[in-house]
Amino acid sequence: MKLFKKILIANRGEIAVRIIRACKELGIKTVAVHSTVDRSSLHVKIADESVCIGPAHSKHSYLNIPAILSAAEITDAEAIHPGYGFLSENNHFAEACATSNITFIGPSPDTIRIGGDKAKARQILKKKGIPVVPGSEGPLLTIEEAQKLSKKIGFPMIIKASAGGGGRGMRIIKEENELASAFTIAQREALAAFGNSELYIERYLPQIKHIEVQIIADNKGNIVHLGERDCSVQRRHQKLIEEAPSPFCTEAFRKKIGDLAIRAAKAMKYTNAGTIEFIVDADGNIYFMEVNTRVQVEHPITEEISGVDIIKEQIKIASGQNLSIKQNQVKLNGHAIECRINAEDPDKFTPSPGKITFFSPPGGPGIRVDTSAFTGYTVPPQYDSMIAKLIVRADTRQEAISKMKRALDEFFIEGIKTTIPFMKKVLQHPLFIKGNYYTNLIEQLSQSENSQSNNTNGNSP
Amino acid sequence: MKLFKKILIANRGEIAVRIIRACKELGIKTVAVHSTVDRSSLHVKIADESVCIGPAHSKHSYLNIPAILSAAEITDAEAIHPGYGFLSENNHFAEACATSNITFIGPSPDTIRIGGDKAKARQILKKKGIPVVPGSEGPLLTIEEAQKLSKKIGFPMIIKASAGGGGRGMRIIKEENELASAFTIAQREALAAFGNSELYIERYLPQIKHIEVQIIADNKGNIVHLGERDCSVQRRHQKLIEEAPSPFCTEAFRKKIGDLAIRAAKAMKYTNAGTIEFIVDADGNIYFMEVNTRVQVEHPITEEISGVDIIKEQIKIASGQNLSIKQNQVKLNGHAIECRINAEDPDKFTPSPGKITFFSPPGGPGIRVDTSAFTGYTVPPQYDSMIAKLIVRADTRQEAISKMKRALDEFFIEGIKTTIPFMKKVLQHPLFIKGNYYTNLIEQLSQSENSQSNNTNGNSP
Amino acid sequence: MQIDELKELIGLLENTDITDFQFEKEGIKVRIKRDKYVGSFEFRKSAPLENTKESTDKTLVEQRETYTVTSPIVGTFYRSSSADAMPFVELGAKVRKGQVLCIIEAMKLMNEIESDVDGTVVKIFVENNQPVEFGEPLFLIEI
Amino acid sequence: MQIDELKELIGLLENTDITDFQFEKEGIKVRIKRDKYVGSFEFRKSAPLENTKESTDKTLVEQRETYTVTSPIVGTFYRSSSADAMPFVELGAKVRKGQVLCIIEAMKLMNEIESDVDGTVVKIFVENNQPVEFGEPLFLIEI
Repeated sequence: MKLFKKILIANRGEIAVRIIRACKELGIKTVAVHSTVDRSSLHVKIADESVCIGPAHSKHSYLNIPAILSAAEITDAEAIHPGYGFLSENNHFAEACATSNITFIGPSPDTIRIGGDKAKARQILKKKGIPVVPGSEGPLLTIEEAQKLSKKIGFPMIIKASAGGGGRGMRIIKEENELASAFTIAQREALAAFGNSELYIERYLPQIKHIEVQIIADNKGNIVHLGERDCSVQRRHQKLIEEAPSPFCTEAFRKKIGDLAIRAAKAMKYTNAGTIEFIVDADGNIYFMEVNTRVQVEHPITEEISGVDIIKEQIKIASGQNLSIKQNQVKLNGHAIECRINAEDPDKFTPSPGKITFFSPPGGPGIRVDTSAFTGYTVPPQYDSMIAKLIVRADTRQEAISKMKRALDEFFIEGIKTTIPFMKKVLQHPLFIKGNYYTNLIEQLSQSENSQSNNTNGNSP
Repeated sequence: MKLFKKILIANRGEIAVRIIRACKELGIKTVAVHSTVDRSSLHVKIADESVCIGPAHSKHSYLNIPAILSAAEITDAEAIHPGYGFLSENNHFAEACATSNITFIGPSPDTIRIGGDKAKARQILKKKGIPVVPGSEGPLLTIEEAQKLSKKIGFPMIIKASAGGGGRGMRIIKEENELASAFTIAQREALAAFGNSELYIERYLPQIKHIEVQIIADNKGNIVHLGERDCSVQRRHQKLIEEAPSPFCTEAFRKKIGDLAIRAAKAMKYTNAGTIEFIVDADGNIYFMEVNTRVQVEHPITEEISGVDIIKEQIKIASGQNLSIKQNQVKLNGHAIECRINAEDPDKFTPSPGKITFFSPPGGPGIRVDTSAFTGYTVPPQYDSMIAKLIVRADTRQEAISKMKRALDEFFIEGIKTTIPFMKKVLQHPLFIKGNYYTNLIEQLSQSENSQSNNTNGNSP
Repeated sequence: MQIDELKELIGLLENTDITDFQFEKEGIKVRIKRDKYVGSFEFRKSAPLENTKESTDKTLVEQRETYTVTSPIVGTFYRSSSADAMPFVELGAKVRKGQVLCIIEAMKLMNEIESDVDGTVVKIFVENNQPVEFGEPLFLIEI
Repeated sequence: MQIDELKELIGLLENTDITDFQFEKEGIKVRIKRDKYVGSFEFRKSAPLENTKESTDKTLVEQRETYTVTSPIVGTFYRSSSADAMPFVELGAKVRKGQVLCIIEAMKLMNEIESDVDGTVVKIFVENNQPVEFGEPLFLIEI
């Protein structure tokens, strides 16, 4: 099966650069699209062609379906890779691509729609016998329904938005008297953020790990998983550091969670690359959380230990090729860690856009940097604050941590604030070093910092 | 056996950075030394301590043995890593380290001395039954000796300096009447370049490959090889592009040349890391050429396919640890290529020192950049012109070439001229793509370019 | 001070990071200000479209009495309603605000692009049947 | 003032960190302002030695009548010939050219460092028994 001659990348930043790199290595021509503010971006520079699709506001550019499809038409692109974020999980966009006779590099519109409706996905998978966190069967529309359900699942509970993600529309409820007001606020938040006020409720598990499984499936029903990623280092439901394999996983556990992921993917008739996200509690109980029907930010750590180029696989599968490997050929080697470097204040996490006056990434053995930044690049305030992904690979977890530390030490960024100093603190935390951490690690870190600074204050004359 | 607490790196540029990275990952403190002109270098920046050892001229700084040993003394460094070049193959320096009770990270002074006397090394290994190119048994001192020998080995012949390297003191002699004058000139060149006029003569093999084998040996007599590197892409005996494995090598050939390398190393009582360089003719005949008693510029390609960190092994061995692997545990995976990026005019190869006004290295999967350059760095005219090593690793040779092409395309260096455009030309050459090239590849490339431009001139009206 | 000297002076300031330059001599007063120095490297876009745009900007600076109609969408530029029809406007044509200047086809839809001003068409930047991107200059209108 | 002189002036400001320059003479008035200089990044060495050196440089700029004796070698700085001996020189001492100021031990050898000038010791940069690097300031001598 011939690969595409030309692909349009409907994204910006490091993931656009990542996709263009894969295309170049496969001998495929590339079209970058960009807003007016991204005219001098790296992805525009390295693509074969580029089209300005609108003004800075993403609503009128990177989320502008007619502009992107027109750009594909005038450049004769045969396929569109949506990256992550923006239109990547928009089933209408996937459908519009099909209507315009352009291949959407991702799952079918149906699979995307189910993945986007988190309450629905829960329902479908529960029916197929995949464990989900005890909670509502489908979307909850009224406070009364929620109250009735709370009797069954008990407190604490967590409210989530069906269309949600990134912590918005999410509320933890410790006691019954908090329920009514939290429900109303979450509904309003969900409506504002996602244009959809549907909520669902789950039992709140206080000490959990966020473990996800990378799957790839071709159009012939072949499907493999590439092992798990541990994404438990989060701040307000935003992933900060990811590692593969999870220090929590034994070989048996890996097989179990991998099998669950494949069953979940099959239930959704999954094609192309995707991620099945699970919650794992301290006792090792696994609960399905959600499916992400696109490439993840943290896909490189899986690439580093599996040797599989996930973006290339996506492109090959979309062009009709079969999977290049079978499950028993998947060999995971070594340990990989990713730190997301954001243009943010490392203490307050407030955005720090602006001009990067100096940028010098780390190098040497076992270091991978995925970035679109360079000396002189201005981080625009309009988009995501992530400016680089620093990925390391080593034979063991301990060596990977040492490598990450030295790499952070030699990552020089001037002109804006970044989260590099914060990352160094996390890597020194005893619980992280032991590999014995849950999603509350960052909370614990800030608490111990606060109590330390309080102590210091108390002791000062 | 405990590793060193602190190591002094007696070098500059990318190899100093490379060694400091390894030390950091091993938890060893580092001391950088530098000349006055290298005060703002990356290796100075990332080391724990730094000592200015002299003015720009390397004779008074990086070759200044008392200054370097004093720097080790005042900083309490337990060991010195010499890198490559400078004092790395100076047996007097290795002896002086021992006298000062500082561990020299490299082979014994005796092994270094034999490696540095190329005529002597030839003689020793020939006696041990290792094939050498037919030629003189030991150093030749007079034209008369050379003329007598020429009767035996025939023309064409090549004259080399015993203490030589890098093409200096080297002359190809096609006919007898060229011998006398060439011998005198080579003698004078060798004396000027190495302070030693001893020459030796070998039969000149016109179509050869330069294939070398990486070996590592501990102090207990354990020794392994990590496969071969093909360094046949050379311009005037300077390596430009290296790859591992060699496209010329079958598994049987690899075993044969690896065994020869180990026999050669044993004959020299080799310890620590080193490289046995061979000439291989078009019929696959292997001849020992020389041994390099230090880490090579091109060591990363072996690291990429073997998974062994050669610098870390050097340090561990020097501290008294045993080799971490046995020969049957050495597994070579995939294909790696290195391009040496020099601050030189890509057509005329004249040096192009000066300020780098913009530096943005490539990234993404399978890319490794070993450099000490950054935006704003000034390449001093006093030292080597190499400013970066671009290394790629992929599953197959073809993929590695594609990856290298895209990486060169996105390596942006402004302010100085670099050899990047030249590298792109070599990677497009049909003989390189086929993997069917000899040390005359660059010559062939320039000839075909010249004839092309002549044709163009001829056809123009 | 002659125009040549001024030209040279402006050239001198290029590639420096000077943002404000004042000079006074014998009744001559020069002041040159410019934007914050970008010290920085900017990737130059290779597409030829860009050049067209730059020249427009320059034209705008020189002649304040022109207006550039830019493309509000990505698509294909047509000067007439069909292959055998006459162009909506020719070079030198007088146009009124609201008058259709061209069509841009996007997603199989024909979008009529109207003039925002009254004036005379003094330049047509794009050839018929060529792709245009967002913000790309289409017509220069002298008001 | 001619264009050539302006050219030279602008050249002078290159690679300095001057942000505002004004000049007035006989009816000529020049003002040049620019952004904070970002042109070249230099890694700042963290070693404390560096600071000493920088302050010396400043001193040199301010007072033209001083001379800095720097270390010609790497080693350990001693102010006296042995632990119980008096220092070769004290702060405020008058010294003559050729007079021994200190010893630097390198490779077990004691190297006597002499003054290059006649003058008065106004600053001693290094503590006794401390390591020094090549070019490191040792004494400031007022000539």
